[in-house]
Amino acid sequence: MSQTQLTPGMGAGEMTVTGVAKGFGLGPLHKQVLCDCSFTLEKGKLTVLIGPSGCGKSTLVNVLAGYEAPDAGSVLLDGKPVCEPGPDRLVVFQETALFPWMTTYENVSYGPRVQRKMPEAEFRRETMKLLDLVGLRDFKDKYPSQLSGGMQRRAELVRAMINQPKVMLMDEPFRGLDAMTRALMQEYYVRLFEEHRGTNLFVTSELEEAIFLADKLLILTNRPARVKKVIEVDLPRPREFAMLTSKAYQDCKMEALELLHEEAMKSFAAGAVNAADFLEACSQMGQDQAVPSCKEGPGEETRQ
Amino acid sequence: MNTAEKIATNERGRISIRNVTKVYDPDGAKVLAVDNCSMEIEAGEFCVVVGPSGCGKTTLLNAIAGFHSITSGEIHLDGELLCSGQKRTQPGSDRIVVFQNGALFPWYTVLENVTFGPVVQGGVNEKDAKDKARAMLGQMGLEGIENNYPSEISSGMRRRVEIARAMMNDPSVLLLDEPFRAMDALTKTVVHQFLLDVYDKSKKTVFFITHDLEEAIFLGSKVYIMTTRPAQIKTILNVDIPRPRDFRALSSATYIRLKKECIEAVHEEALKAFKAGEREMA
Amino acid sequence: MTNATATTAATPTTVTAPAEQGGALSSWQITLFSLKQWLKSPSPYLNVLGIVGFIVFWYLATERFKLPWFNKLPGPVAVFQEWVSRDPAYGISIYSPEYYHHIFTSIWRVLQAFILATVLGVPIGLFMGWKKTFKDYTFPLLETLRPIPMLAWVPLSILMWPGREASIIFLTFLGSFFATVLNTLLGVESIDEVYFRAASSLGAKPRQVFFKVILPGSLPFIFTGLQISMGFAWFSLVAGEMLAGEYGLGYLIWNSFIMVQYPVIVIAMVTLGVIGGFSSSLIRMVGDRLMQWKVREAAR
Amino acid sequence: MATASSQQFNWVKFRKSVFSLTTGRGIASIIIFTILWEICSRLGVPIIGNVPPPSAVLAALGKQLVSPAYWMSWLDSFVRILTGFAIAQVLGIPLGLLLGVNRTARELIYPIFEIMRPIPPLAWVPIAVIFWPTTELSMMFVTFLGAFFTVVLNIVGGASSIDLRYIRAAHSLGSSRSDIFWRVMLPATLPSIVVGMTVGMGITWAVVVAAEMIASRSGLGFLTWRAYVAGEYPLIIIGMMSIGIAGYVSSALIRMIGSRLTPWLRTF
Repeated sequence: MSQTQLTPGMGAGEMTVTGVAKGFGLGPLHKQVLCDCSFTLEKGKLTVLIGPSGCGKSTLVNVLAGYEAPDAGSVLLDGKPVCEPGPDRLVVFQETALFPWMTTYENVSYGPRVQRKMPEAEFRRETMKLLDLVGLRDFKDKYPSQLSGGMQRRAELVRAMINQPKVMLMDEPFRGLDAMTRALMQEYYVRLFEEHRGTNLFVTSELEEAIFLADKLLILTNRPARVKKVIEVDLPRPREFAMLTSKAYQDCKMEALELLHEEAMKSFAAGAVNAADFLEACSQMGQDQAVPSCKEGPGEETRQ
Repeated sequence: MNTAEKIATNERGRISIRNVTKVYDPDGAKVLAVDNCSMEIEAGEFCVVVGPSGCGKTTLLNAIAGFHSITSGEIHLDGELLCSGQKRTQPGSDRIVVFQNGALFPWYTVLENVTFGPVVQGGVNEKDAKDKARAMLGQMGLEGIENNYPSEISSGMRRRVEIARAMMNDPSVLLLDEPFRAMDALTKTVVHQFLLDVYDKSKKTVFFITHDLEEAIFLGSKVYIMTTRPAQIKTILNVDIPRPRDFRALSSATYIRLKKECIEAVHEEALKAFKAGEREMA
Repeated sequence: MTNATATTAATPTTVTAPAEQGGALSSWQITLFSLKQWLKSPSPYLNVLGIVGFIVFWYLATERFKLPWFNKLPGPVAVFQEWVSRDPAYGISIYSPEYYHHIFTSIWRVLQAFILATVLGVPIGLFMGWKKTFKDYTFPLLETLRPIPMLAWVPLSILMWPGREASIIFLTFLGSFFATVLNTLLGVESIDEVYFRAASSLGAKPRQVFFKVILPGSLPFIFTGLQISMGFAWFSLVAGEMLAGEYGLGYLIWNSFIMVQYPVIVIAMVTLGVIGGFSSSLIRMVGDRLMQWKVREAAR
Repeated sequence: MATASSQQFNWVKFRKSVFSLTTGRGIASIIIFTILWEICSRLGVPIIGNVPPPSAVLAALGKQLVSPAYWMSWLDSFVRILTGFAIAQVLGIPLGLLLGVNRTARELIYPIFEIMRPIPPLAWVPIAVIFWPTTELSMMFVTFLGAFFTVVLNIVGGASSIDLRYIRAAHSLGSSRSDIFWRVMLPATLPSIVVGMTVGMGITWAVVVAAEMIASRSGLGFLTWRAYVAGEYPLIIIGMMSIGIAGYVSSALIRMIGSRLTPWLRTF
């Protein structure tokens, strides 16, 4: 079992999302959040989902994870419909959802422990190996509150990885980290992905992070969210930070930025409060459309 | 360009930091936070200090602001001794701090927050202060939110109001302690532009702390890159991108060159800090 | 469900329409709608069912089947009949002036004690948070006296004060005083250091820091403290009145017990509960009034 | 360096905290208070003058410390407290968890608690005496009530404010319903259970003392009340102090157990 873990691409699944719609509230309070969302998460690819603030990215993740049932449409994992949460699709949450009452070791071994498919000795070995991999062996008996932000994110990553999920769903996992730690975590994550080649969906609101990580970029529209455009990012792997100044990167960024700008204009017209800042950012850029420049992505004022 | 800046500025706000050392001594475990650090900041300079978290940048800022004492060395503001190993001047409205997570008083409206400084310092009646505040908010493009409480406006707005609150007091120096941390990239670009506009208009001395290199180069005239604890200056960078700057500066050749130049240095320190942090926690 | 899907998929623009309408609706329409939704959900019926079930059980156990032990308790019917009777058997009903006399005596006592505790406790708490030296001298004393339950003060308080009225009020005061002081102190200490720094950086003098930072910043905790202290006030009032009162609801409970007028006990208990609940919501209302910033924060 | 100081006993820190100005001032304030009390009492200052002076209390204390009756009162009170408190935990914790987890149960039962809450526990004393065949049982019942409401209300509050992400993460990782309850809901509510227990313990003491004064022939509350009736005024103070110490010790005990149960909340 432990061997398969390290073989690139093995055990990865393909997720197909067709026509998913989701709304909340009843009667006059009804709000449509997702509408006719269709895309595929290809096997062994890192797909990044990016969209304007509050557009329903988290709702989409909740639907894919099976926490919420879509009002319409279907989510298929390797051809089988998704209807409830399960260890084949694991979510790494915003901020982190490590259980504060468990030590790092207990957190990481939680999945195998409750699934009761592996004997204790085996998952103990597996857990230790993964903790070693992310450099947390010395911290196995610490509680999450004793770990730094970066360590917490790494622990959460391996808590998901130990279950060998077919798909990993990363819901803005590096949000709230400071710029330096964030850059280190991005590098860390991209190395891990390049070694394992699982199917990953990464949700973010930072364009720079998105392009740096992605094989494929999904740009969402405003609420109700649909897939506006899919951009293939053909930067070579392994990715290096030096690529952030390359021509291919700049081109890709420009294309994505224009699309996001368009969405922001719409959301401003619809009177969204959060869009005010975004539009201002865009109007500053609008003075010179030829140069797509500042590092930038749609912001999210409130956690969803 | 430096000379041009000097002419535009009034001569207030020259900070000189000489051989400052700070040792923390909680529970007997001596921790050297800042080690023999010297800087000369010209009046009207936009000075940015970059370093990994916990490296002692904030200690330096707190010493200038008057919140902390230092162990040895001297800090002067416009030739006057601010603090040394023996002396500490109380915080005052000539050096105003904008804090990491924001410190707008949640129990006051935006207008009350902005007029806080003039009102407590006395000498102005409340109506004049309010008129001045309204005019200032208007100039900065912040009208229409005077009577909202800070919790009701967006985080980008909040930070801008806080800068306006500082500017109301016409300080010699503006001290910014990682003010845009924990903001997403988009909101950041807005507040960056805002801060640059404020700086270009007022030419106040700005002492800005961050650990985001891009932000540092984009905003600063001079960037000091610090080592991990104990904080020392590793590199000084003169950013000669002309002002007024806007987002276009981010794609200029100078910017990319500067970024390339020090990305390695910063990355190295970040890694060191990261490792050191883990060792300490083990 | 399929119907809805068809429309959303075909014409995406129409999908936003309900949401926009939602924004245009007046607030009372939304309230009305949520009320309707609430009435459609099972929760209000379950709530009522729970309470009715409790009363029915009480009735069955005491008056209908007269279960052992329960048969000594007054049943709901007896209590209710007594309560609304124009000619109550034991002299206490909503028509008897005696009843209101008891109620007002209790309220008046609590009010005096509570106001005294607030007027003394809040400034002391604020001052303790403001000046460390003051806290160093007073806090250990407070901590030494606090673990003694208010009730243990009863004999001493009777001994100290001339007359029953004063000793009951003193007891009630003690109960609420400690809660008020401690919560106020907690409130001051919970204010983020950054606000003090911001204030001093903006040139505020110590006195201004007190009135413009410490006071408004600790207000939320002060009001939580006042609510708790109101609870303690009623608690100690009942104890004081039971042991030493001549009037008041606590006295009424104890006296009816001795005189074997059991339904009156329940009447007095329920009355106490209603007034106690009412007084703490009154404090919450005053608090909301004073802390608009907190209310608006919550509304977001 | 930091590792060394966290593992070994830090003498500098210890010395600093014990011999600090704060401790000195604290001791000074208590001494000053005692002296003032003595003076006021001797001079017969109105109101405070009625309280027996510390010297008299000290003299009486010597006699009490060797009297078995005094220690019997401690024992009696503690037995009542522990029984009432333990029953309240045994019944209150499961009920609180049930109400926290199950929405229907909460909507059915919680309003009754809401209605009963503002009634001071002492008001229950007469009803309890009528209902239970012995005074002892009725006192335990009142004690139980005091702790029970607090515990249940705290647990329901804690259980309904669990971060949804924890439950979702547990679901995703393949937990069964019982896993979610035992490994997620229970530990997540544990801190509020501990808070409920600590507050409940305080209320329990208040209730027991009152109940003993009103309806009992033994215990610390009775000791205090009898001292008043019999005119042995210094004994009142001794009774009060004993109750204070007992209450403090039991709260400290609960806090200690609480921090054992929730190791992840300790500050490091």
